Amino acid sequence: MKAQEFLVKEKFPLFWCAGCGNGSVMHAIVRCFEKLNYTRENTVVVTGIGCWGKGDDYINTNTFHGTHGRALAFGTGIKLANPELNVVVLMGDGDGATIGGNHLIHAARRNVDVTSIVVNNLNYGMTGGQYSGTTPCNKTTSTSRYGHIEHGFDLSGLVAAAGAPYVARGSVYGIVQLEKFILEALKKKGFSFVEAISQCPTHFGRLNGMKEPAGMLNWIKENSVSVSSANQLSDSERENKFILGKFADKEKEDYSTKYLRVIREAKKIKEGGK
Amino acid sequence: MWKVEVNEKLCKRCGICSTFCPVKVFTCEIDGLPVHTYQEKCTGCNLCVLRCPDIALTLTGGKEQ
Amino acid sequence: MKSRYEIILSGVGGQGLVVGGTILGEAATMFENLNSTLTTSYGVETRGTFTKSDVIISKDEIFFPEVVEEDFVLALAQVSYDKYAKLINENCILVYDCNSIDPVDHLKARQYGFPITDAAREIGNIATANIISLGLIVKMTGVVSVESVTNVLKEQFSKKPKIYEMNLNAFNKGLEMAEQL
Amino acid sequence: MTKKQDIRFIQGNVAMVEGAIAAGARFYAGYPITPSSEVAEASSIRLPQEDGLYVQMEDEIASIAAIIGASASGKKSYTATSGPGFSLMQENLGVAIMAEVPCVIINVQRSGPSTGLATKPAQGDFLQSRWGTHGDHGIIVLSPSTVQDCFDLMIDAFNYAEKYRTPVIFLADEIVGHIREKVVIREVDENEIINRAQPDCEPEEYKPFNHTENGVAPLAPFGDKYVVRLSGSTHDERGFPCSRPDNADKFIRHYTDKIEKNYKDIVKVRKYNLEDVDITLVAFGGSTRSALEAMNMARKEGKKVGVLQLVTLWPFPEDEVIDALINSKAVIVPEMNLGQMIREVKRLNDFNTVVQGVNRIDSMAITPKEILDKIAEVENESSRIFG
Repeated sequence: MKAQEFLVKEKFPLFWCAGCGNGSVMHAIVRCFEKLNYTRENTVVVTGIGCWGKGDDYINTNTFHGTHGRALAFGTGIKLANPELNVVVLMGDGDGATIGGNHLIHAARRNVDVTSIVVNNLNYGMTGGQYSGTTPCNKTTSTSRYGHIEHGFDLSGLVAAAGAPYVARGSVYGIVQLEKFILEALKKKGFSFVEAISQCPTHFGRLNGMKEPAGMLNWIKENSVSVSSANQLSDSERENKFILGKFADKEKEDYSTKYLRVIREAKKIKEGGK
Repeated sequence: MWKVEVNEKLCKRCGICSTFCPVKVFTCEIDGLPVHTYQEKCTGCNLCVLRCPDIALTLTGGKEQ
Repeated sequence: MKSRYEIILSGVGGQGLVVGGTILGEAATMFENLNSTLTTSYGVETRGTFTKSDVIISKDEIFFPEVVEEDFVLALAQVSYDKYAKLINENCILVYDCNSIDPVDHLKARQYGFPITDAAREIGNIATANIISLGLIVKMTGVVSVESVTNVLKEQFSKKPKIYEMNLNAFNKGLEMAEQL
Repeated sequence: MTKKQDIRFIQGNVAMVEGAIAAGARFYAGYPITPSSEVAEASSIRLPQEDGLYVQMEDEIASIAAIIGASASGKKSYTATSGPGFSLMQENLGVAIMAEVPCVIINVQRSGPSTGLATKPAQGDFLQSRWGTHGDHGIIVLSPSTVQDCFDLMIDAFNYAEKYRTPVIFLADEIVGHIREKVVIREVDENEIINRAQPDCEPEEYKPFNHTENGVAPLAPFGDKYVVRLSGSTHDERGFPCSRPDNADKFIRHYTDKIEKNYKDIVKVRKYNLEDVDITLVAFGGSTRSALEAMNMARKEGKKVGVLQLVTLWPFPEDEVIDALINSKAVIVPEMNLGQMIREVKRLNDFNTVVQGVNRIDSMAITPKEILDKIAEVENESSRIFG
């Protein structure tokens, strides 16, 4: 099926603000669906709440739109109950890294074969630009008018540390690389995670001197470094950079495959009597 | 020749396509709608289509042999 | 036997009182067509604090599952002995482990001390105290038959012959000890 | 051919798992919590023996989310918890209501708000089970009083969930969850089991929320030939978000109506000695056992006492309670809370019937004696009133 056929064209134009990166990431995802010959019937797109949580409205596969932060938990049930499905979980930084942070690290540890795609726009877009778990220190948001005093999560580092077999960070600016990461993540057996650094010109951009839609994307571009060149930076230099590249790419037996052994053992015990 | 078509109904005039075009093929109308003006410079790199947040652009045509 | 017989198995967590109660309940329900309930009361901690199991065995349907008037109390720890000794009335039998409990005199209930811990050591595992106690209970009350309990033990431990044997020895030891009364 | 029967002496919590498996459940996600943990333990042993799956999630929020997801993939699913976890589940309980995904949530109630007394019984979640999640909705709540109920009623719980595409709350309490008694684990006949209706239309015509007048739309599982859109946001028949006021009105009424209008199918009560009665004890769950004991004791004293056991708690068995109010001089409501169910009974009391509670919140079961004392007290009072 063609990428365009995975989109619900009757719902266009997209609900997102002018210059928001969500549409770019969504477009990349459906291009990957085409490349991997996914079908509408064997694919489930799971979302939480937030701007990116509206992504399922425009995707023409099975969809499950749940609650804020819990998309991965719904996705875990969907996948474990039917391991044949391609389960793709879309989360924002509020969803995936803040209210749902605990689910994220446990999903990575549990290694259920789902793909998570987090669009990280560094703030809560839907509710008006308040700070999230990834808002960088010193930046201004609608709830940190005097400068944000907390440090944002290095999400990809976090998920890699939690044991996910595939973790990569790209940006909307580097859309070709991002699409490649999404494709690899979808192909990976086990929990895969792609973080897309994205722009929110309406809120984050406006409050941080980048009110033109392209302004924040330009800032992302200028502050991006590769994983290899980031190794030469000091900790404080690294903190203000978007480190793009792969954080993990390894083989690891996924939950459903391992559970087949549990079933085998359990049946042996059952057949052996009480 | 490459041609970038802009779907006026979908385009939100964000300017990302024209700002980041490596060879600056776009001009903008008064309301911000991008126009693929310098068609002859276009290399068909497709980055504008890929980055467009509104899935409003399509690239057609190709290099004349 | 009375139509409803109420037994308390008391001690501290980890003594296998729930297992003991379950064996009695299984013997009654699965092999004697009686009704039985087992409820337990315990603290948040699993080990080492006061715990008790209420076992009711009855010909009739059992609604309220807690012991209202004790017919038999087993005490395997001082803390539980102290709790029940003065509470129970003359119709109740109190059996306690004289290896670990200092009894008090002049109780309304009839009380009998048995060296349950020593006997369990002799069997080779201190954890068999609960099964030895079952032997005492069955012999002294007749609430279920010896055969029913052995059937339960057989079913429970059929896959582990050594453990079955040990528990059977423990049960028989309890029966013997009660015989000597 | 006679069906196989297995007589066992097990805890209510363990019988619930056998009931769930008999009903066709093959997925459990949960977070262990006293006094429900045996449900998790037994599920982890039994489900893989039946090709089912047990997964322990990071919290109760994730647990209910996972069972909703698994049910959307076509597996009958359940979870078990107690008060603190039930509170955490409330938001996603709403997702199951809104997306109309069948599932069963077991709540083995324990004592007190917050952590309370983990190992002790109570019935303080009666109203929470009805109104815990936000927004208007209907809900089905069933309450077992015996270990046999834990098996048999669990089959009903799954049947209702599947039939009405709704979460069903299985509101047990520590007394029933932890008591061991005889239970017959029987092989369940196929036609006893209800499975959610499946669409037979062309895939492009399928709408997962295209409900009929008195029923629910068929629900295809993910991965079938249909494309299914499920959403916890207000949506249209196809599952797309829809903010039109008439659409919101239609669906929110539907969530309530599909349950309330099937009252007769859903409401179960048990009547003991109600043919000839002066005083009716209205009880549910573990307290029913105290009420029945008290009834027997009172009958021995020549008192005309009966018991109305509410097996379905929600929708509230109004017709049956009204009958009890009409036919009795007094109604006594023993419950292990400060008077949650009695509010519902009093709300229906247009008949000047004396209605009084026996309440206990000290983590101990209500004793039959306490109910007997209340019977005596009410008798004195009513003879004063009625002569």
